[in-house]
Amino acid sequence: MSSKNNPITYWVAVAIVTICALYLIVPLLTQFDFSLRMKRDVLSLDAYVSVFTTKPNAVDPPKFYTSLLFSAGMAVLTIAFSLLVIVPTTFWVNYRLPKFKPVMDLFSVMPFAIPGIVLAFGYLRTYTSPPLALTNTDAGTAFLLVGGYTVGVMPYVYRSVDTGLRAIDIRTLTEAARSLGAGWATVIWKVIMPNLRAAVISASLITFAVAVGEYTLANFLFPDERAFGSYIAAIGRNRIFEPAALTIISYLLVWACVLAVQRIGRGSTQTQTAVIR
Amino acid sequence: MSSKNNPITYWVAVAIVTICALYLIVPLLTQFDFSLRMKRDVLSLDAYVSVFTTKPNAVDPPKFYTSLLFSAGMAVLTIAFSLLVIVPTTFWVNYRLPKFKPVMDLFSVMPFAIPGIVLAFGYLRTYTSPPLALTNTDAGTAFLLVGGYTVGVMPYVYRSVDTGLRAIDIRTLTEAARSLGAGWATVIWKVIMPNLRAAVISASLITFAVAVGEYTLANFLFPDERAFGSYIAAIGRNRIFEPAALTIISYLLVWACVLAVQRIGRGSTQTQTAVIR
Amino acid sequence: MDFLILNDLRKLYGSAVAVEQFDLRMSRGEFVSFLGPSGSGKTTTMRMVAGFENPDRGTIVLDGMDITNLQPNKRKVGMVFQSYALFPHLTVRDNIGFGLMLSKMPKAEIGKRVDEMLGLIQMTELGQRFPSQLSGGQQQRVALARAIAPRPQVLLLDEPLSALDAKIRVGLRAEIRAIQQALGITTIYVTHDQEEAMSLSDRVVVMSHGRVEQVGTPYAIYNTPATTFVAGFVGTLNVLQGTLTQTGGDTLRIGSTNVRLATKMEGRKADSLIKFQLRPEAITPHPVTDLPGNPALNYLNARVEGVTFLGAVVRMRVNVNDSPLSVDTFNNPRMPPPQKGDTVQLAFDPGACMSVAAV
Amino acid sequence: MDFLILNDLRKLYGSAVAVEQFDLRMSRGEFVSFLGPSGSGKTTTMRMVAGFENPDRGTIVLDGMDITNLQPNKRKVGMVFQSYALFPHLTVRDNIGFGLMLSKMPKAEIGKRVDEMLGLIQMTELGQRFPSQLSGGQQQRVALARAIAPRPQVLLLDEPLSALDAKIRVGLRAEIRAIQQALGITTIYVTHDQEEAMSLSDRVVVMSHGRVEQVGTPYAIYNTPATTFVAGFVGTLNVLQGTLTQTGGDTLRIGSTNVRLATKMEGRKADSLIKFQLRPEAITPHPVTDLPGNPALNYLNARVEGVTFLGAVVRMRVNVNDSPLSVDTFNNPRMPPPQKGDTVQLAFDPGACMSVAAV
Repeated sequence: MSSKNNPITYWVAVAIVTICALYLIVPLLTQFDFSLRMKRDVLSLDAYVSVFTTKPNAVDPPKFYTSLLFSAGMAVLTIAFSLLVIVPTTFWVNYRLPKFKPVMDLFSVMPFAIPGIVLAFGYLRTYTSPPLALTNTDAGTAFLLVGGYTVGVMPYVYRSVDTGLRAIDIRTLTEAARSLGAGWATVIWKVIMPNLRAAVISASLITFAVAVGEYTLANFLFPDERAFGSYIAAIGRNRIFEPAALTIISYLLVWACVLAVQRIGRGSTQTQTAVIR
Repeated sequence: MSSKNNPITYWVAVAIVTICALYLIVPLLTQFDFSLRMKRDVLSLDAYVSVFTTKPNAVDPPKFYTSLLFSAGMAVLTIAFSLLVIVPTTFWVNYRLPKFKPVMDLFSVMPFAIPGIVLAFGYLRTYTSPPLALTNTDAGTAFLLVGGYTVGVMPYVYRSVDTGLRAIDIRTLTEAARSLGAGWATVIWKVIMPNLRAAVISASLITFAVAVGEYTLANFLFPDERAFGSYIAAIGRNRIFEPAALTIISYLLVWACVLAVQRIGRGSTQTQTAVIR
Repeated sequence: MDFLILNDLRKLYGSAVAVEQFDLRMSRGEFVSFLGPSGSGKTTTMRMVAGFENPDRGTIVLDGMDITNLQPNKRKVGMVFQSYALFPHLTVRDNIGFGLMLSKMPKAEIGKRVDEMLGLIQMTELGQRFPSQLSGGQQQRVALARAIAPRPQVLLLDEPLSALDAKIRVGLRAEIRAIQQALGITTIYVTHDQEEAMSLSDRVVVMSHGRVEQVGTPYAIYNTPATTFVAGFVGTLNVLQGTLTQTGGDTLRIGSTNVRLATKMEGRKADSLIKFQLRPEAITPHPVTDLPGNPALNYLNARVEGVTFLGAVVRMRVNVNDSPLSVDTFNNPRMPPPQKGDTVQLAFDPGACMSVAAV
Repeated sequence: MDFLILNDLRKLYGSAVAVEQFDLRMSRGEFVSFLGPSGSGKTTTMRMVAGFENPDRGTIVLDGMDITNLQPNKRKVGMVFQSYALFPHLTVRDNIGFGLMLSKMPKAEIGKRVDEMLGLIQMTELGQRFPSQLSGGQQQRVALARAIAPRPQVLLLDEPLSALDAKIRVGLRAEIRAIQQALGITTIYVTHDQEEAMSLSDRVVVMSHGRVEQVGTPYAIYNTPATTFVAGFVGTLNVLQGTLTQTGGDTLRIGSTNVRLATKMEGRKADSLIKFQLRPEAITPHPVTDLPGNPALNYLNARVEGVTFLGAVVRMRVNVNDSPLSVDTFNNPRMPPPQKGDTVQLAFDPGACMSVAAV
C-alpha cells in the first residue's frame, strides 16, 4: 500500500489545494491584479506609490507609516508584557502547581472566546471614568489597548509556551539543574528559556501580526484612526485601488512573519524529537 | 520544599489574580453595575428588557433575536464545514503523509496571522464580480462569510484536532483496527472519531463563540448590520445602558461555552493519560 | 503442506535495503520468532505478512492463497503491538469483540466468544473496565485476546513484551506460549531479546541487516550457530587461542597447559595458531588442587579479576594466559564465590569448544 | 565515622505513607542500592537525599552536617535520571561543564575537568555533539559525567538504565561500577531490577510498602533473606513440604523418599508437616540411575512437565509428589535437555534448603 497509488491521498491533496485556493490564494491574486490597474489600461505600481505617500495634510508624514509605526509599537509592548506575565507563570504552574493547571487552561481559552467588541465596551465603560480614567490620556488608552491585546493573544501565547514547556520535560531538567547547584533564576534563564526559544519567538511573531492588523479594539479605543487597522478600514471606505495594494502589502508582511515562525518552529521540532528519543 | 511555604508560588498566584481582575473581572463588574442603572437612582433590569424587546420596526421581531439567530446559523455552518474539511485531512496527513505535516502547520498558522480586515477586502474584491459574484445573493455572501470564518478558526480547529490525534497514537490504533478487518470508513468513524470527541467538541464551541461575536468580516460582508457583532456595535453607538447589558449577556453565553469546553477537556486529559500509561 | 510461505521477500526504503531474500516456510501451528537487533528487518518482514508494507519482490502464500497484495483488513491475521494499541474509548469486552463485530457475527455469539477469551486470559472479572484502568500486563493480555478472538489464521506479535517490567514479562511470556499451544495458532513473534525468542519458539529466524543469518530450533541456534553474528547475538562468547602441538593433532598448548579438542585439526601444521570459542556457562571453576581431575575434561589455571554476583548466577572475569574470559556459575549458598586475585582451575568439556578454526 | 546518615526518615503524601522508619548509615565510597517494586518508597527516599522532597520526620546528615532542610542546589549531590535529563540546547561539553560553571570555576579549569570526564566515559571525540545526536547509552554516560564533574559528595542514580536496551544496560552497568570504584564516590542507586542491584552494590536495601525489609550484601540478601518478600523478590523460590520422620529429627519424608535437612527440627513431633524452600539453581537434575549417588546430597524423583530453553540456562518445570518445582541448569551442548514426560532425578544439598519451618 505505497502512498503513491492511494486514491485517498490524492483526494486529500485536491481538497487542501481547493480550499486554500478559494479562500487564500484566489483573493490574493485578484487583489494583486486589481492593485496594478490604477492607471487605466496599463499595469502600474501607482496604487502602491499612493499608499506610501498619501498624507493626511501637508505637514504630517504619510499616514501609512505613522499608523504602522503606532501599531507596531503597540505590538512590541504587547509581546513584552505578555511574555513577562505568561512565561514565568506557565513554568511555575507546570512545575509546581499542576493542580492549578485546569484553571490556567480555563483562563487561557476564555479571552479567545470573548468577542473583541465585548472587550472593547467593557474597557471603555470601566476605564473612562474615575478612579481609573485611563482613556483621559493617550498613554492610558495605549496601556488599555496593550492590555486588551495581551488578553486577546493570551490563548496563543499560553498554548505556545505551554506546549514548549511540555516538550522539554521541565521537571527533570529543573531538578537536574538544581542538583548541579542552580538557583531559580539560573533555572529559568539558562535552562528553561533557551529551550523555549522557538515557542517564544513563534508566539511573538503571531502576537505582532495580530496586534498590527487588529481593527475592533483599536478603532474603539482610538477613534481618530491612529492604528493601522483603522487606517486600512478608512482607506477601504474612501479609495478604490489603494486598499488592494494595502492588502498585498499586508499579505507580504504576514507571510514574512509566518515563514519566520515556520523556520524557527522546525528547529523546535528537532529539539522535541531529541528529548523524546 | 513544600509548595505551601514557597514565596514564588504566592507571587505567581497574586500576578494571575491581578491580571485577570484588571482585564477580565473588573470590566465585567463595572459593566454589570452600569447595566442595572437605566432607571435613575434604582437598580433595575430595564436595560435587559430593552435588549430583549427592541424592534427595528413594528413588524419585525426584536433585532437581538434575529441577529443572534443569523450569527448562530453562520457559526453552525462554519463548524460543520471546518470539521468536514479539517478532521479527515489532518488524520490522513498524520497517518500517511507525515512529510506533508510542515506544510499543513504552515497553512494552519497563516489565517491566524492574516488580519480579518485584509481577508474582508480580498473577498469583497474577488467575489463581488463575475465569474464568482457570490455577493449578489444572500446565500452567496453567507457562503463567503462561512468560508472566511472557517479559514479564521482553522488555526484553532486544526491544532485542536491535531493535538487530539497525536494523543491517541493513530498509527497503531489504525493498524490494529485494520488487522481486525476494518475498512477506512470504520477506522475513521469507530476508532478515530470517538477518541477525538473532546477535541472536536472543544473546537466546535470555540468556533461558535468566535463566529457569533465576530464583527469585522460580518460587518463588511453584511453592511445591513444583520450579524450579531454588527448589532452589538450599532447598539454601542446609539444607546447608553443596553450595551452594558449586552456585554453581560455575551459574557454569560461565552462562559457557558468555555465551561463546557473545560468539562469536556478534562475528559480528554484522562483519555490521554490512559494512552500514555 | 506448508501453511505460510514467505518466498524471496524484498523490501527497499528508497535505495536502502530493509529486507532481502527472505525465505521461510511455516507449518500450521508453528511458533517462529524473528530475532535481531533494531534495523535488522524483522519488523518490516512481519509488517509485510500483516499487509502494512508491500514487498518489492517475492510472494506471501497463506494456506495456499497468494495474499501478497491483499489489503490488511482482508487478510485473516491477528496482530499484537508493543504499545498494546487498545481502543481507549471501548471497554475490555468491546475491544475483544471489535473484530467479531466487524465480521457481522450475531451479538449473542460475540458475547459467548468474548467470555471465552476473557476466561483464556483470566480476566473474566474485568470485562467492563476501560484500558486506562488496567496495568500494562493486563492491557497486553486484552490485546492478545482481541487479536485471537476472530480466529485469525496467523498471529503476529511485534515485541509485545518490551514495554513491560522484567517480572511481568517473564510471566506473560509463559502465558502467550501456553495460549498459542492450546489454540494451535500459527504465530510469528518479533523480538530483539534472545532469551524471549529462545524460550518461546519452535524455530528462530536470526536476522541482521535485512538478511536471514540462520533458521533453526533454539537449541541448534545456541549450540551450533551458523555465523559469528548469531553466536554473539544469542549468547556471550569467550575466545581462546593456542598452538597445535602436533600436525593434524587434537591438542593445543595454551601457556604451559595442554588442551584437547573434540576433533583432530586435519591438515594443520604443528605450532599453527588455532582459536576456539567457549560459552561462559560451559566452564566450571574449581579451587586449585593437586588431585587429578576428570580425564575427559580440560583444565586451565586462571586468575580472578572480578566477581559479579547476579543472584542465581555468579559471573567471574578471569584471566587465562593474558586472555580475558567470562565464567558463569550458579550461586552456591554453601560456598561464597572466589575473591578478586584468587587463582581458580577452569574445567571444560572438549565438546564445548565452538567454531574451532585457524586464526 | 559514617559519611551519610539517614535517620528515621518518614514521608507522607496526604495520609498515605510513602516512607516510614528509614534508617541507613553509609560509609564513604560505599555503593548502596535501594531495591523494591514501584511504590516501595525507594525513589522518595532518594529524593529526600537530593532535597526534592522534605521528610516529615527524621534527619539526613552528610559528612557531619545536617542537610535535612537544605535546598537541593546547596547540597553537594550529583544526580542521574532515568530520562537522562541532558540540557537539549547545550553540547556534551557544556552539559558536563554546567555544574562547574555554576560553581564559578575558571574557564580553563572547567575545560580541563570536562576533558577528564570525557575521557572517563570514553567519549572524547563527541564533546561538540548535541544530546539529540547521541544514542541512549551515550546520553546516559554524559549525564553521569555531568553529575560527577563537580565532585559531589554523594552520587544518586534513579533507575538510570531502565530506558535502555538489555545489551547496553549490562555494558553500562559495568561501566558505572568501574567509574564509581575508580573515583571512590559514595553512591545510592535506585532500581526495581534485582540483578542490577545485586551486581552493582556493596549493600542492598530491599524495600516494600515504604519500609525497609532487609539491608545486607547481595550474597546475604540472596542466600539468607530476612523475609519471604525478600526471598521472592530477589529470586525464584520452590516450596516443598514433607513429614518429619522422627521427633526432633532432621529427616523428612516426601512421597516415598527421605530428605535430610541441614539442622535438626528440635521440638517438632514426628509426622508434623515441615516446609522448606529451594532455589531453582540449587537443584541438579540427573538421568535416573540405580547407581548410588553422593551420600551428602538428597535425591528426589520428578516428572518433567515442561522445558524452556533460554540459551545459557535451561529451565524445567517438574513435578515432585504433586508439588510443582522449577529447576535451572546450564545448557549442555553435548546433552540436549530432557523432554516433557521424562523422569529425572533431582539432587540438592541439605544446606541449600531455606527458611525451614513448620507449616
